[in-house]
This record gives sequence, structure tokens and C-alpha cells, in this order.
Amino acid sequence: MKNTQNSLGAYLKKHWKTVVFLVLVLIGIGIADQFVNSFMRRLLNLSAIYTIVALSMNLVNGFTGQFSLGQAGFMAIGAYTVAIFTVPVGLRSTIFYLAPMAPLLANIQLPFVVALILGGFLSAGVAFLIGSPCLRLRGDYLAIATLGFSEIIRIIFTNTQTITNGALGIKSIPTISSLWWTFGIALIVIIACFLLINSSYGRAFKSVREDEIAAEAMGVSLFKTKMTSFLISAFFTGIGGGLYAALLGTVDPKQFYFTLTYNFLLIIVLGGMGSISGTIIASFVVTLGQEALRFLDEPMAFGLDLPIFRPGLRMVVFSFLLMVVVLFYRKGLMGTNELTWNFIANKYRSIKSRFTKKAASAQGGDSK
Amino acid sequence: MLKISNLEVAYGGIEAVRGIDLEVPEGSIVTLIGSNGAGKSTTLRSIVNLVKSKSGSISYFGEELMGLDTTKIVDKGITLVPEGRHVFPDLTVLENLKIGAYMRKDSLKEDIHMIYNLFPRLEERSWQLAGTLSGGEQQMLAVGRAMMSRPKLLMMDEPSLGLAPLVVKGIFEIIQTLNKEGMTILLIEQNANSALKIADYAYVLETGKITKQGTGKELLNDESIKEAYLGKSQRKK
Amino acid sequence: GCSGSSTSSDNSDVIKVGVFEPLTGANASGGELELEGVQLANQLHPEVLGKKVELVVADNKSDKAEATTAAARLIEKDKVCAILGSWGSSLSMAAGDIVKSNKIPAIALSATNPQVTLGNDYYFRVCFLDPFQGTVMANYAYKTLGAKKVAIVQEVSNDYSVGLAKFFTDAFTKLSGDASAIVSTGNYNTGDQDFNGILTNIKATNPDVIFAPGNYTESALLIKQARALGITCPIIGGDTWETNEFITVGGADVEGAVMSTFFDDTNPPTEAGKTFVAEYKKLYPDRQNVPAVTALGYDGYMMLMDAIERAGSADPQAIRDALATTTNFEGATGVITINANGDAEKNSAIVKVVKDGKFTYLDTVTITQ
Amino acid sequence: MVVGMTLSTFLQQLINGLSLGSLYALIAIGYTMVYGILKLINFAHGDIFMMAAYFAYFGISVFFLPWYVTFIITILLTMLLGAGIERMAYRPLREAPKTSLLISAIGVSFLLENLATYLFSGKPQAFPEFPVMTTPIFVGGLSIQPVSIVIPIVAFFLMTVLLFIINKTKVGMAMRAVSVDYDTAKLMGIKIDNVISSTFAIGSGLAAVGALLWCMKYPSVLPLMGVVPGLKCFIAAVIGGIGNVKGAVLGGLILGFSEVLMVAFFPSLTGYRDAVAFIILIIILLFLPNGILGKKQVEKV
Amino acid sequence: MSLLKTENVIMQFGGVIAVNDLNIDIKKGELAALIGPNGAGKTTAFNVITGVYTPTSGKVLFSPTDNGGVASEIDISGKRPDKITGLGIARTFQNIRLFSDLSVLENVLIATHLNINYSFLSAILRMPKARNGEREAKEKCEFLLERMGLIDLKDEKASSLPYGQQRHLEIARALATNPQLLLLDEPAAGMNPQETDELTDLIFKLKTDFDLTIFMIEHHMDLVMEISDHIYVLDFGCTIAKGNPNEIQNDPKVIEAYLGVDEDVED
Ligand SMILES: Nc1ncnc2c1ncn2[C@@H]1O[C@H](COP(=O)(O)OP(=O)(O)OP(=O)(O)O)[C@@H](O)[C@H]1O
Ligand SMILES: Nc1ncnc2c1ncn2[C@@H]1O[C@H](COP(=O)(O)OP(=O)(O)OP(=O)(O)O)[C@@H](O)[C@H]1O
Ligand SMILES: [Mg+2]
Ligand SMILES: [Mg+2]
Repeated sequence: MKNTQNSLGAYLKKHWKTVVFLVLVLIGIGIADQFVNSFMRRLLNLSAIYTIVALSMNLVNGFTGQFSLGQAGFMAIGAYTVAIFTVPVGLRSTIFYLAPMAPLLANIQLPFVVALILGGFLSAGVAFLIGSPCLRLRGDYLAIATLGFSEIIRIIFTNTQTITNGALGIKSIPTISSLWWTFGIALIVIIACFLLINSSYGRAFKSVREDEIAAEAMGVSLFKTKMTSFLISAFFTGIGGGLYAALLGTVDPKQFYFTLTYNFLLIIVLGGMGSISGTIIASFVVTLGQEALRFLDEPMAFGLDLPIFRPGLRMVVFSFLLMVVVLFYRKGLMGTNELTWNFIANKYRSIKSRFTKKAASAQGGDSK
Repeated sequence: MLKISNLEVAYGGIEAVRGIDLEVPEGSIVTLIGSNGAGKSTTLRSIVNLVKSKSGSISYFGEELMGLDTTKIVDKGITLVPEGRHVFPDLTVLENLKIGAYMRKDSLKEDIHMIYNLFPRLEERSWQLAGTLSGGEQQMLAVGRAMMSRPKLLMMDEPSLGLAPLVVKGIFEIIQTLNKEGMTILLIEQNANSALKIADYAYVLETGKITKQGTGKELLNDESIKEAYLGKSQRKK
Repeated sequence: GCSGSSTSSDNSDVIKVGVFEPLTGANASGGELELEGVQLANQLHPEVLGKKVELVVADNKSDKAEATTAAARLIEKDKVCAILGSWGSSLSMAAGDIVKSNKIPAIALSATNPQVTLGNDYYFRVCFLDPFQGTVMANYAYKTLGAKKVAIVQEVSNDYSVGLAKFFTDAFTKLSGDASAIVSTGNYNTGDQDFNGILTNIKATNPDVIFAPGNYTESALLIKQARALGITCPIIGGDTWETNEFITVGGADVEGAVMSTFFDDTNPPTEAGKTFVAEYKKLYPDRQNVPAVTALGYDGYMMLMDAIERAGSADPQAIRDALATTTNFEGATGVITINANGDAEKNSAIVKVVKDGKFTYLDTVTITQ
Repeated sequence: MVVGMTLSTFLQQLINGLSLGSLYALIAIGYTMVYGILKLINFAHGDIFMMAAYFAYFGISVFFLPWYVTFIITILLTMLLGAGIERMAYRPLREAPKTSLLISAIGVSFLLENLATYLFSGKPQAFPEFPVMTTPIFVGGLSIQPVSIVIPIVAFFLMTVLLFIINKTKVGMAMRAVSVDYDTAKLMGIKIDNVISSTFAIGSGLAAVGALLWCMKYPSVLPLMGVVPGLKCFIAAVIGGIGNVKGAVLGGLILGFSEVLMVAFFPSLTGYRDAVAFIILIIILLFLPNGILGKKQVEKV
Repeated sequence: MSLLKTENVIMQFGGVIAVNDLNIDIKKGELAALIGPNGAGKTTAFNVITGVYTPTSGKVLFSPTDNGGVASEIDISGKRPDKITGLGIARTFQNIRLFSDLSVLENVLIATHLNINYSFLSAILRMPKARNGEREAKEKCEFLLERMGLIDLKDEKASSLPYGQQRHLEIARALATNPQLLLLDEPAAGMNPQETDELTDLIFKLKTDFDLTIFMIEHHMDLVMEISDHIYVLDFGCTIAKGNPNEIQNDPKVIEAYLGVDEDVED
């Protein structure tokens, strides 16, 4: 007991900056939750959800090196679980107006948290079923197989009318608007990922990414390791999906088209494959950036009547910017680095030295 | 034939080659020895511009090679047997040999025949995908493939790596044969003993700099070289 | 871009109205047509209560997730006092919860699915509903065409299509008294281009009529392929077909295709309708048809202006209450009275046929329930 | 539920399957070709296909060029586009990790789709009619569009040409060499940039041919029209063994037939049609992890 | 007492019989070598022993001693590589296979994954057990790096090490799995004679210090002849000779197939 306390104290002492930072973040969220307008709140919530899903994707793709594209499917599972189990029983008959809800489910209503966690577990359960055959595949084959499963999930949801209401989707899901849900869970996921990555299990993930044959020869069980990473990822993604449903208040199979997965892929690449902090930054940049560019879609009076600014321009500019990042920042914003205190200090130092050098050379130029 | 002066090469921040001067006269065998990481491979790779050099000059028959495309350099009759073989795993042995002569337009029959004579193992396996050959077999193929372009200057990066003693001997014999037929050879070897024996001239490279040079015989008898590179089997004698 | 001077629409000199439409993506054609109607109305009636009405257009990209963000943006960032749109019932429904929780009134223009207004006190609409439309087409098939056996092809990923197909099925089996009158049902997904498999099956059942509600692109291709397979029976559908693209893509093969719709420009039912048609022709002299959804866009805007005037303020709650009590408002597409559900009470629909590459008036079907 | 089916319906479905399958095959060849050389899933392939459709549409319907001129211009422009994309978006990433390349491909796909939406609007354009190709011929209750026969012929012809290029010509050998090792290929004197550009040009040319035939059969042109064919043809290529040209054709046919036959035999399950491709894909990958004709990846330890 | 035995192992790839009827018997504590011309099947034999390949036929028997010092014979043919490593066989690779983007220390730490005794959840929650486990693993790895002369490089990326040190790192990594039998595939490849000599000494020391049994493939005959207790010679997959260094050096079959006539000795 004493030992634990000691080491806890030592731990705090060693990581006091991090602890202070975390406290500041929590305070920041609290303030934002009070004062931000509801539109901004929605965007922040969305960013946090994207962080959760992108981080889970990075676990498999970035850290374990398994190219999996099933994110949309796992999100769908989480989202539908929350939708099905939290929609008020009284509204169900009007929502399921074409075919009534299966009697087995029609009267079950769960509290949001329970449904959210259930969604995570169901998603992980499906991941288990999918993973057993798929994780034996390599590289691009794994990618297309997981993408396939995600589409199959979507198509099943489109066709199981009495459970998911098919193409009609489910609306009137009780929504969340406080930032605490999404940011709280995002924080938990971030910390869990961080601790995991820096443990023996995390190293096993990375060894599989680097060289499967060597990893196996070092006693790392490929299947177990890949599966662990896949399950955790699916679990968190399911949770992210559940939050997504609760944010939008409506789900429908088309939302979970495979192209949704590409968004997360873009985020993790933009942030840097294998960087947790990069993923977080990119989630916010992408979500907020897409909104920030929205003015491009609106007609603008430039004196001239050139219809350059019209719907669609925003996405052209967005995809163009994306290409620029991909081409010029090949390793993403962070590479495989983390935004640690050392990293910041080093950056600061290098920028400072660059400036002092510049200043020095400028002076040199003057004296000549 | 080839004259390098003040060559510097760096990988990011790591300076692998720090200003070396080196000369390969036509018709000779020149060898480059030195411990691991001395910058030997880097030197050869920068000659064919597989790595960008930082500064210096590489002239070939008086013509500057630096900055030229690899393909252009190869076209001028320089070829490299890369460290670690790098055969094309999805091509058959025969195709690997043929692709070695990619730039040539004339008939390849004779050359292939000659290579099969040198390495009968390759003829036995001519249908096999190169990726499944054993390490030694791949090495033979890599040497054979380089010869297919009938280079004027053949550069070999540790051709004896991982080869059985018999084959190693064979390789050194082949090098000498090729040289007698008029090919100029620049050779990197860990097996300094054998290399120095056949070399007309040798350079010793240490952490990116040339620390010694001389004819093969001179270096073979140099005490410090014996000490550092030739091992105790040599010392025992 | 060009945001107004103040954040609250109440005490400034502009009144902001959101237009929430698919302007890119699969439903862009429909969205554009509705938007044109709204803009035309706005040009004609740019002011209410002495204030300028400013339209804020948001593109929902034909995508439900985008739709929620776009609606939220209109309400929360642009602070509009009411919303018009959107083409496509599912897109409107996606915005439903948002307008409801923010208490901002919205008017669906051509969204026909009952769910849009059901249980939502803030969503209204100016068009008829799918159960009605389904009944109209079932009547047309049974009575006018004398069909006994019908095949249905629905776009399963589109709730509009699935809903309409269901209402049609109900109405038709009731009319014919034959529980197995629907001889075959085929499903396809939005974006599909090959329907030969489904159609070959349908051909084998030899129906008298095919009912195929769905997006105009898919439907046009479907009809083409049906004709190529040698299926000669009439093919009928719903209001979404009435777009220019249906005809350009379908070409000669969609000749004779029949659909229900909201408005016939050759025979406007009201004075307001006549004005609208005249103004439309002035604005777009080289267009042959006046699309029905454009008329609905016009009506939605005008009905909103009427409500604002009656409310005497641009306060969203007041506007909502005024909208809910709209009675006998003379719109271009007919006289509109809003019922307890928030829907326009309409009991007649226009049936049109494609003839010589034009949507041509065929019939007006009135059904008294 | 299996319906009793008359022979003529069954034959009709087989014809449907053949023409759909050969279209898939045609586009899949281009996919496989690029993959075979660059080991890159060219996610933009479906969008290159879409652009080709627009080129042809503009040629005939907007600039009123004769169809044969339009076709040649379309194929050339698309090849240029493919090579251009390679130059701009893939070449700068030669030394970068494979994932960057993949993202770049997704980025290009995104950009093309958005650009097309912006420039040509999201509305469908009608592809001009080719009555010679589309007017059905009725043979004993069967309807056959001439285009349905032309498609498989073109697909098999192009497959043969491509196989010849890859396996029998020097360029083909160079392509295979480049596919594993740029540096060593350079040492052989191969101009890898040229080889890769031509691979892209050929692959895109195939996409253009596919687009022309596709649009004759399904005459609507849309910015997002390439997404689903792109995905399905990629699946077809994987089923057959990605990188293998014959495999792509085989995969395309398998996919086309199974989609149509599933609709034919299980009409109540038509809603699951798009899942068929994936289910077949997964079943095949489980038993043949490298696709049907894909060769085992040799990794010498 | 034998630690590793193979019984009539055959490994066939398509038409190529890479290993043909291999019977070896390695006693505990000895240093055995496997030599033979290129393509003789040496690496393949290692791959069969370590589970990378499942033999076409035949058995591989391994008799590790458990904590109590009791040995039991286990048939490991066809078992998964990580299971076999867990039983106590570690290896290095002919073509170095390090985790190239990870640091030197991480490379070695990964090899301790087998022996971690804390659960996944306690890793996430950083329970004391996990933290202690981590610390122990780190200490052990640093000790091994120290032994292999790599401790100063522990934070470098593995791929940035020079070739020779990469080979050392491979050995350190293999040792971190706590092996009883260590398989080395051409450890001296790419080293000059001087470095080879140093390696010879190192291998010998490791063997005694860690109480290892070593089985090694090598083409450097000086090294092989100096430290091997027992040598097996393969040619075309078949065992053409076995015996002690002296016997092997003078075996005419071996000389013909592999060693050749040593000119150095002659002149
Ligand atoms: N691609 C690379 N990136 C970074 N550093 C490199 C790279 N290749 C080589 N180096 C470094 O450059 C230096 C020289 O390497 P080089 O391969 O030329 O040595 P070498 O003399 O050929 O050694 P060896 O005998 O091991 O082949 C070494 O320190 C090596 O770590
Ligand atoms: N995966 C494989 N598929 C086909 N053939 C293989 C495979 N692996 C090895 N071989 C063949 O088996 C034979 C033995 O190869 P192996 O790598 O065991 O040789 P080796 O004795 O280690 O030679 P070296 O000393 O050159 O490394 C070779 O002829 C090789 O081509
Ligand atoms: Mg080297
Ligand atoms: Mg070997």
C-alpha cells in the first residue's frame, strides 16, 4: 500500500506538467460547455467524436500496421444500438410506420450510457467474428475485406426493416448536447491509447507492424496481437458511433457508406500515422476546417458577376488543400512523433535558434 | 577512367562520406575495404546517383557524372552489383538475366551461355522465380545480371557476402577473368584478404574518409591493416 | 460571407430565411428547382413588415449527416427565423429534430413522406402526402389503365420510394380486392445503374403496369432497360420524376411514362398560380415547362410571408403559431389550409405523361377521403 | 425463395450477366494493371472512368464532334489525365511510404469528384444514344443489345493485348521489374518514370474504353458515377488475384454473373445485391488469400 | 542428453526438395554448426525448426528443461513460431529483420513480451504489477544491450545502426526471449576477418554466460572450425557429413562439395 502511494507520488512528481495540462483541459471544456454557442458546440462535439473514431482506427492502421477499412461498419453498429435502445418507446410505432419493430425489441429502452457501452461491445463482438477469418489476410486484401464487411453491415441494416427500420432510418433519438459526453469519452480513449501504446502490448502492436516474421520469432502471437488491437479499435469505434447517433439524433444506413471511413483515414494520415496527438489535432482541423471553408459555397459579390463562388467550391478547395498536405507533409503533421513536452521544447529551441541565426546573419549583412 | 574528388555524401544529418578522392584506371581492379558503416556502399551508390551527393566531382573519361540520371550513367557503361543482391523476385532467373541487358539491342544468346557456364546452378534454375533462390544463388544471379550489360566499369558491393567458400573462390576467379577480358572493376570486399590479393590498387575507408591507399600487395603487408582487417588467421602465419 | 449586421433577426432591418436544399450530390436537380421557386418569390416579394427578407442558402449535399449540420448552421449560426426545404423527404426528416428542439418553424416544399411533419410541431408542408399520392397512382393504374397485375420496383435505400411503394401497394390491393395483385417486387439501391436482372424477373411475371417510384436518374435508366428487354407495359411513378433530366436521360424510352405531381402550368388552379407562371416565363423565357416543385418553392415562401405578416413579427414562435393557423391561403398550386399535423390539406393531384419530350397534363385526380 | 424459371428467362439472365460481367472485367483490368506495377490501389480509377464519360459527353453533345473522333479524343485525353495524375500526385511520393501514396490516391479521387460536381453540377447528363449499339435484337423471346456482345469481345481482345505487352515485350518486363524495386530497375537502365507513366496511361485508357461502353449501355453521366463501378471492379480484380490480368477478367465475370443470377434466383433478396460482391470476395479470400489466380506471395525468410 | 532432434525431416517447395531426410541431434550445452553450399537448405532447416515452415514430413523434437530442471520431449513440428519461441528456441535471421523504425531498446523490449506477467487491463490502468513488470523488463534489456556493446545506442533507430551492430542487436533481441537454444543464421556475414574474430569470442562467452546451446549456420570456416563441437554438412538438402571439426575438414566429400582445396594452406 505504502509502496503504491510512494510510486504514485513519484509518478505525479515526474508527470506534473501533464497533470497540470490535463486539469487545464478539463477546465477548458467546462468553460466552453458554458459559453460556446450551440453551433460551435455541435462542431466541437463532432470533432471529439471524430477524435475517438480516428484514434481507434489509428490503433489498428497506424500502430499495428494492419490496413483495415471497416470503421464505418463498426460505427454503424454503435450508432444503431444507441438508436434502437434509446428511442422513446412511445414514438416507435410512428417511426417504424412501414413495418412495426420486432416485438422482442419494441419495448426495451435502455439508459444512454448502457446503450452506448452495449454498442461498443456489440461492435467488438462483430469485430471478433470478422477478425477471425480476416486478420489472416495481408495488406490490401485485409483492407478490401474489412471494407466489404463494413458494407455488408450497412446493407444488412438497410434490409432488416423490423430492427433498424431499413432505409427509413431512426429519428427522434434523444440527443446530447453537453460537451462532457464526447470530450470526456475522447479523453478516456486518448489516455487509454496512450498508456496502451507505451506498454508491452503496445510494443507488440508495433512489432507486428514492423515485421511479422520477426515479431513471431520474438514470441509475439500475431493473431492474438492483431485481434486485441482490432477488438479495442472496434469497441471504441462503436462508442464513437453511439455518440454520433446521439449527436445527430437520427441514423440511417446511408450515413455509414464506406466513404465515411475515408474521412478517418484522411485524419490519421493528416495527423501522422502512429501519432496519437497528431490524430487529435487532425480531427479538429478537418472538422472545423470544412466548416470554416463554407463561405466558398456562397455567392460573393465581387463587382464582377463571375459565378466562381457557388456550391461545390468548398469541397474542391478542401480536397485541394488535402492534396497539398499529402504531397508536402508526407508524414502528416506529426509523423510518428507525439506532442510531448520534449517535442515542444525541441521545436521551440530549433525555431529560436533559427531566429537568432537569422538575426545574426542579418546583422552580418548590415555590417558589410 | 573514373576519378572522384572531394566527394561528400550525407543521409539527412548523418555524414556517410566526408570528402574522398579516388581513382580507377582503365583495365584495373581497384578495391575498397573498411569496416562496417565506413561509407563504402554509399560511395558506390553515389557514383550511379542512387544517392545524391552533397559536393565534389565524379568524372568518367573526363565527363562529369554528378547529377546525371542513373539510367544515363548506366548507359555509359557503368553498372553496380548492389549490396544485398536485389534480384527481381517475381521474374524468373532467365528474365533477370535478360533485364540486365535492358539497354542492349543485340543478341543475348552468347552472354547467357557464358553466364550459365560460370554459374551452372543458374542454368538448372533458369525457370525458377528469383525470389525463391537461396542467398548464394541470388548472389550469383546478381553478378550474372550485371555482366549482361557488358559494362566497361563493373562495381561490386560485397559480392562474396554469404557465399560458400568454394563459390567465393569462384567469384574471385571470375573477377580476374573479367578483368583480363578488359573490364575495369571496382570492388568492395569484407574478405579483404582475397580482395587485396587480386587488386591492383586499394583504398581503406574509415568513417567516411580514406585513411590509407596503395597497391594490393603493399596493403596486404601493412601491419596496421593486418591488425585491423585481416583477422587472426592471417596474423597466425 | 455577407452576414447581416446583427445577430438577432428580431430588431434588425432584415429578416433572414433559411433555404435548406441539396445543391450538390444526387438530388441537386430537385434542390435547384425548388430554390428557383423560392428565389423567384423572393424577387417578387422582397419585403415583409417593412423589412428586407434575406435568403440564406445552405447546401445539404444530398446527404443526411450534412443535412443536420447545414440545418444547425442555419439556425445556430445564421440565426434564421424560418427554414424552407428540403427536396427529398429523408433530408427534411434529418433536420426535423433540430428545428423542433430549436423551435424554428420549417416548411417542407415537396417532401411527401408523412414522417416529415408527424410528431413535429415545427415542420409544415405545402404539398400533398405519399399515402395520397400512392392512392392517386393506384387509382390511375386500376381505373384508367385497367391493370390487374402490378409489378413494383423500389429504391430500397430511399425512404421516399419505399414509403410510396407501400402506400401504392395498400391502395391497389384494396381497390382490386386481390391480395396477390402485386406480382413481383424488385429492390435496387440509390446509384445503381444496371436493372436488367430485376427487370428480366418482372418480365417473366408479365405485369399490366410497373410502378417504380424513385430518383429520376435511376428511374430513367430503369425504364430504358425495361424497354430494351422488350417490356411494353406502362411504367408509372411519383412526383420526383418531373425533372428535365428524367427526359434527357430517358430519351425516347420514357415517352408515355406517367407520374403524379403537384402542379400543371398549362392550367393553374388559382390566380396566384397564373401570376407565378407568367413571372416564371418572364424570368426563364426559353424553358418549356414550369416544374411543379418550383411552384411549391414559390408557395412555401409566400405562405411564410403570409404567416409573418399575420404574426406581425419575425419571432420564430409567433411565425410558427401563425403558420399553424393558415387557412385558405391562395398558393400557386392550390388553396392551402394547414391541418393539425402541419400538412397542407390537398385532395387533388395532377397526373402527367411524357409526350414528345415534355411533361404533359393528363388528368387531375381528386380523392375524397 | 427460388422461383421457377423458364429457360428463356434464365438465358436472358445469362446474357445480362455476361455483359455486366465483361464491363466489370474491362475496368478491372486497368485497376489490376496499375496495382501490378505500383502496388497501389488506385482509388482514383473509378473517377478517371467518370472523367472519361464526361469527355465523351462533351465531345458529342456539346462540341458536336463525330463519335469516332470523340472516342479517340476521349481515350487520348483520359490517358493524358491518368499520366498527369501520376505526375502530379504519385511521382512526388516515390520514396514515401505506401500509405501516403494511398491517401494521395484517395485525395485525387476526392478532388476529381468534387471538381466534377463543381464544374458539371451534380445533375446527370444524358449520354448520346447509339441506336446501332442499343436497339435490341429479339431472338425467340430473348432481347440482346448489340453492345452486350461488343463488350465481351472488346474485353477479351484488350486482355490479350495486355497480356502480350506484359509478358512478351521488353516494356512488359521492365514493368514487372519496376514493380518490385525502383533503384535496381534504374541500375538496369530502365527509365522508371516513363515505365510508370505508360502504365498509368494504359490503365486509364482502359478505363476510358470501359466508360464509353458503359455509357452506351447506361447512358447517364454523373460526378459520382465512378464510385460504385470503381469499388466493384476493384473487388473483381482482387477476386481474380490483384495484379493478374486474366484474374481481373475472371473476377469481373464472376461478379457480373453472380449479381445477376442472385437477382434471378432469389428475387426477394434483391436488396442484398450489393452485398453479393463482398460476400463472394470474402469467401474467396478465405480459401484463396491471394485471389483465384493470384500467385502466392513469396517471402524468403 | 539431446536438446533438439530432427527425425527424417523433409521440406519440399513445389518440385524443389530443400531439405531431404534431415536427422540432427544437438546435445544440451554444445555448439553445433550447419554448413554447406548455397542453397543447400540450411536456412530452410532453421525455418522448419522455428516453425516458419511446417515440414512436409518428419518430426522436430525439442526437450526444454522447465524451472525445476526437468526436461520433457515435445514434438514442435508445425507449431506456431511464437509458441516455439516460448518453449525456448530463439533465432537470428540471415537477412537481418529488425523492427527498423523502432529504437534499439524497443527492439529488445519486444522480445520480453513473452514473459510479461501482467494483463492487458492492468497495462492500460498502469497497475503496480504492470509498472514493476515494465521496469524489470527494461533492466533486463539494458543489461543485454550492455553485454552486446549497444547500450550507448539504445535510443537510436534500429535501421540507423551500421550493419555489424544490427547483427549484434539481433542477437541481443534473441537473448531477451530467454532461450535455451539459440539459432544463429550466418552471424558473421558481412564482417571482416577482424570483426569475425571478435564475434567468435563473443559467441563463445554468451554460450557459457547464458548457459546456452547454440546451433549456427556459417560460411566463415575459421569461425566454425574454431568453436564448433559438432558440424553437420548439407548439400542439396541431404546430410553429406557430420562430425567434429577435424573430421569434417578432412572429409573428401565435404572438400569437394563445399570447402575446396585451401590454397592458403598450400602456399
Ligand atoms: N539509407 C540510409 N539512411 C540513413 N543512414 C544511412 C543509410 N544508408 C547508410 N547509412 C549510414 O551511412 C553510413 C555509411 O553506410 P554504408 O552503407 O555506406 O557503409 P558500408 O561501408 O558499406 O558498410 P557495410 O560494410 O556495413 O556495408 C553508416 O553509418 C550508415 O548507418
Ligand atoms: N519459399 C520457398 N519457395 C521455393 N523454394 C524455396 C523457398 N525457400 C527456399 N527455397 C529453395 O530451397 C533451397 C534451399 O534454400 P536455403 O535458403 O535453405 O539455402 P541455404 O542453405 O540457407 O543457402 P545460403 O547459404 O545461400 O543461404 C534453395 O534452392 C531455395 O531456392
Ligand atoms: Mg556496404
Ligand atoms: Mg541461408
